[in-house]
Amino acid sequence: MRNVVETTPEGNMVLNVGPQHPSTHGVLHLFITVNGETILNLDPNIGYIHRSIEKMCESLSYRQFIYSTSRMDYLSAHMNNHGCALTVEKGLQVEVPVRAEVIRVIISELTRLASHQLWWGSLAMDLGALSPFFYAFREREMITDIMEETCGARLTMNYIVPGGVMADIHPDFQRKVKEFIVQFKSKIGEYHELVTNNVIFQNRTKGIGILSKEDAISYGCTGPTARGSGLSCDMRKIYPYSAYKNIQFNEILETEGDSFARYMVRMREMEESVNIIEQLIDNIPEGEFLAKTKAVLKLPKGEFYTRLETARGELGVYIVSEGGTTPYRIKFRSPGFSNLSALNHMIKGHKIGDLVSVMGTLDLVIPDIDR
Amino acid sequence: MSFLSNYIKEVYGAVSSLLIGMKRTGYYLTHNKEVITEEYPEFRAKMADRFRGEVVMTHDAQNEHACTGCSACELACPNGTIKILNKFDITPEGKKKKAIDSFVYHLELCTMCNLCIVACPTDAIKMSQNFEHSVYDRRLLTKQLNFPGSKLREGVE
Amino acid sequence: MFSIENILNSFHKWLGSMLNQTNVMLIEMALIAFFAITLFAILGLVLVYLERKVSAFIQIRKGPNRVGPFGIFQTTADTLKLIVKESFMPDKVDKFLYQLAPFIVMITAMLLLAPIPFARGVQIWNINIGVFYVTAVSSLSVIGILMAGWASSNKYSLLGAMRSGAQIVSYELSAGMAILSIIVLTGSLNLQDIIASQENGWWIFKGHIPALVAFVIYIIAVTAETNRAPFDLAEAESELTGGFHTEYAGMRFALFFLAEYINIFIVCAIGATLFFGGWMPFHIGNWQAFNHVMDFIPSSIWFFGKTFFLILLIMWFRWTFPRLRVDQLLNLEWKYLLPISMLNLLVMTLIAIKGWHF
Amino acid sequence: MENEPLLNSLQTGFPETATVMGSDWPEMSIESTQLLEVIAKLKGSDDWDFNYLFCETCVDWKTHFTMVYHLSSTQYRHSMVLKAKVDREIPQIESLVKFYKTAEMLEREVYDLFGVQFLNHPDLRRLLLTEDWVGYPLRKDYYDPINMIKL
Repeated sequence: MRNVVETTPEGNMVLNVGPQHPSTHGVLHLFITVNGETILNLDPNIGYIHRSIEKMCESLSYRQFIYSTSRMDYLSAHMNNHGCALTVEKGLQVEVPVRAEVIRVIISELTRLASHQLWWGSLAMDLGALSPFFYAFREREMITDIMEETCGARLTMNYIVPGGVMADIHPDFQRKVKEFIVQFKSKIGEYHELVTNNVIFQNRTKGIGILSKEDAISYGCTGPTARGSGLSCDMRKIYPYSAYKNIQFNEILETEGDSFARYMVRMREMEESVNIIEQLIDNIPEGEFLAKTKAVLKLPKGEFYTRLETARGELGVYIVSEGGTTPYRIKFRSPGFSNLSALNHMIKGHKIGDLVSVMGTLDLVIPDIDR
Repeated sequence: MSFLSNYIKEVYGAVSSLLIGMKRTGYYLTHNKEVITEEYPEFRAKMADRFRGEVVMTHDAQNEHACTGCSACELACPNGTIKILNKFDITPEGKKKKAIDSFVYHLELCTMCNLCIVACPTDAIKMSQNFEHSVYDRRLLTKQLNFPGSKLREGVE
Repeated sequence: MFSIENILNSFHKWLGSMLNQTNVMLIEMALIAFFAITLFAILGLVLVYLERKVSAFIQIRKGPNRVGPFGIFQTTADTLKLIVKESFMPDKVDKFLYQLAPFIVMITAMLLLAPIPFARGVQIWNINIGVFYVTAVSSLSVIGILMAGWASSNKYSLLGAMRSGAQIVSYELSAGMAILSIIVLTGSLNLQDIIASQENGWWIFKGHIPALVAFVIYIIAVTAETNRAPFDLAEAESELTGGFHTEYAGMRFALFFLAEYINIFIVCAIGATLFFGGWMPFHIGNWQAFNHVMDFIPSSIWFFGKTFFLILLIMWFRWTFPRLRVDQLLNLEWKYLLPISMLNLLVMTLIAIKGWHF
Repeated sequence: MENEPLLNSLQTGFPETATVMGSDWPEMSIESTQLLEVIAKLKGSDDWDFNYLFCETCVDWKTHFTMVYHLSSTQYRHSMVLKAKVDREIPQIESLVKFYKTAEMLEREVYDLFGVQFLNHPDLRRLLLTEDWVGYPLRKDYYDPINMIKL
């Protein structure tokens, strides 16, 4: 046995978590050095689904490249598209109709809710409770139905085009969103009953994977991961874009920095998203949903950067234009990439079981990391 | 003594939180009315009107379509899904007129991004709601969208 | 009265009238082996089906509903599939131990069937230390699991096996303590005596709060001992992919799977015998009329009803709770369950000495 | 700080470097040799406190590379862009790992896709591609006849 098990010179075991592993939700490969059950070191090995989206975008026009960004963080596909559209619009200096901006924000928040619900279900499943996954999907299905009706697809919506949205909202949209809100509000208590207040769950997450505020800044963490550490980094507040300028909402902050704090940030963010949707759903202004743009888009020479908040954190879209019809260079600063870099720091000294809870609360989406 | 009362409180809190969770799942165990899954082959969900299943070309009763072969969709497509092969028809007046020979659609490359539909100036193509695309031979996924013998509708430029 | 006991006795007499004593014994042993294997297969099928239905109902799904009415033949079809499946062996495994391990787990589970009283007078082996036998033999299954984990030459399997070893060894203590607290009430290790002592009421009602506490501890400890969620750390599919049976496939995997369910059945049967009176109908003190009505329900139905009630409880746990971490698992045992059960045993002994129980 | 005062203070703070207003934030262009010194000043100073590196990438301009650092301050909520020119033949620049831990992964990615060598980086390996990969895919002159599909 000794000659079969790979060990470090100190006699610690090297365990390969992934590339196919139930709790990595994709093809993430982690080399973990363990002494017994205690993790001593973690080395992420990524790139199994690297599709070089940045290189592909260099040969696609400004209308075309947006669709491929849905495939990065597929759970917040709409926000990725939104970021690209905002950057292109910034370059073109197009005024987006107010109606389109409001629709974009409502769909963004619905996407965030869908993403967080999937995260909640899969976190519970990682920790061994299998039933919450189905309760989460019951509500998530309502959102994907709304998406299907209005955007035409359930996950990779590709609803945004530069200058607005692809089509006007479906006549049933408002009614269905309201139905969803009623359903979600009546079921959120169940989520807390089943998972949040459960003593086993609390023991599994409290005090695990602590990330201090200073480390969150240094590791460039964003989104609920950083907000769980008390770092205020909600791009919707700091650089308000689209309709976020005109609505009232709170930035959710927790200070403990452990897995439970990150969990609570996301749970409270869901309620805040519902609050945002409630403010907007009855006040969708009338008017155009798509601004007039030229058939072939050409960005002026220059560099454009947009920071916006996806379900996982800050997405940066950096476009370098040479004045042509295709971008000269595109960089997507993906939230999962930076959050993953903090994983080694957070997991050291914890048990193998904690790896699941920390990775679960980081909410890593692997295509988002690999791009 | 405070140690003991804390210990008891801890145990009580833990047990009651577990019992609350069991009550919730117990409710679902005994109330199996609401079922969220669907039995697929018998029950086929009605897809929404806008659902993007695959690109189809609309033909009317006279087997006429509206595609002029302008290849706007071909240019708009990010993946090279669409290939348009043109031919030249001779009109009764003896003029040469451009028309499509075949509109080739590679379903295996398509990401259903809807950009071709938006780009089409004559609304010749649209998205169908069919979502069952699996076939046994990959070659069957390459489709010709214009029907055999179809021609351009009068008045469409 | 028509009962399984009478049938068995007359069958025994009929055999004895035709053959000599040795041949009777041999035939009966063969029949018992046949019975045990059949029971195994049937229990496995029923319990897996039950588990899938329970999980489906909790998860607002329909569950298996294609093969046969309500999908009752689903598990049969699955078993057939597992039997015909190629049973491959990874390259670097320790071949002898790898093949032996599932059978050890299986045989342990089979041995445990011996002292269980299925109905009035129906017992394979009426051994006077029945409870002791069960606690002793049930610890052997850890050997099979350790063997499987070690022989697989897989790090996940090894970790799972080590976890399982620590877990089963520690939880046996509190399970034993909980069992002991009933033993001090009855004063006998014989399962028939224990059942007979519950003639006028089950121990869970007669033994005041300590019996209830002992029952709760017993259920928690046996859930852990059979590696069921929330204590399924040996498998822990989100951490260790499959734990000790990661490298097993086909029928060898099915044996592990089956043994898990048989173990659940056995611990629940023991639990039902100790706390709920086994095959003893529901009797209240000296209400003769009521007790007489209850006697009309066959004893085997009482036994299986109680056992399945406990199995349902354990399944309900599994589909509700998240999994514990390995150190929390041991904390729960050594810091909570063991002290509580020791204290409980003391209180129970006091009750037994003073005769405060009903 | 708003963009205008930030631009002014950066211009007074670094008189010899070219600092202009970009499309979003002030942009400062430096040579690669100056990097550590400028970053130390930007991060250390109480007026700017650029403690948050939210994006680090590289652009291939065919004649040279430009390392682009997007810096931000969590305290004052202002951002700036720092551009360092890197020689294309011998692409070398100092690593920022000792200032920002996030730079470790970001620099590995840039090394992987552009081939920029980061001096004093603790663990400079390929990140997304395999160790034996030849070439740097995001360079403009990269050509791979097998994996690149011409539409």
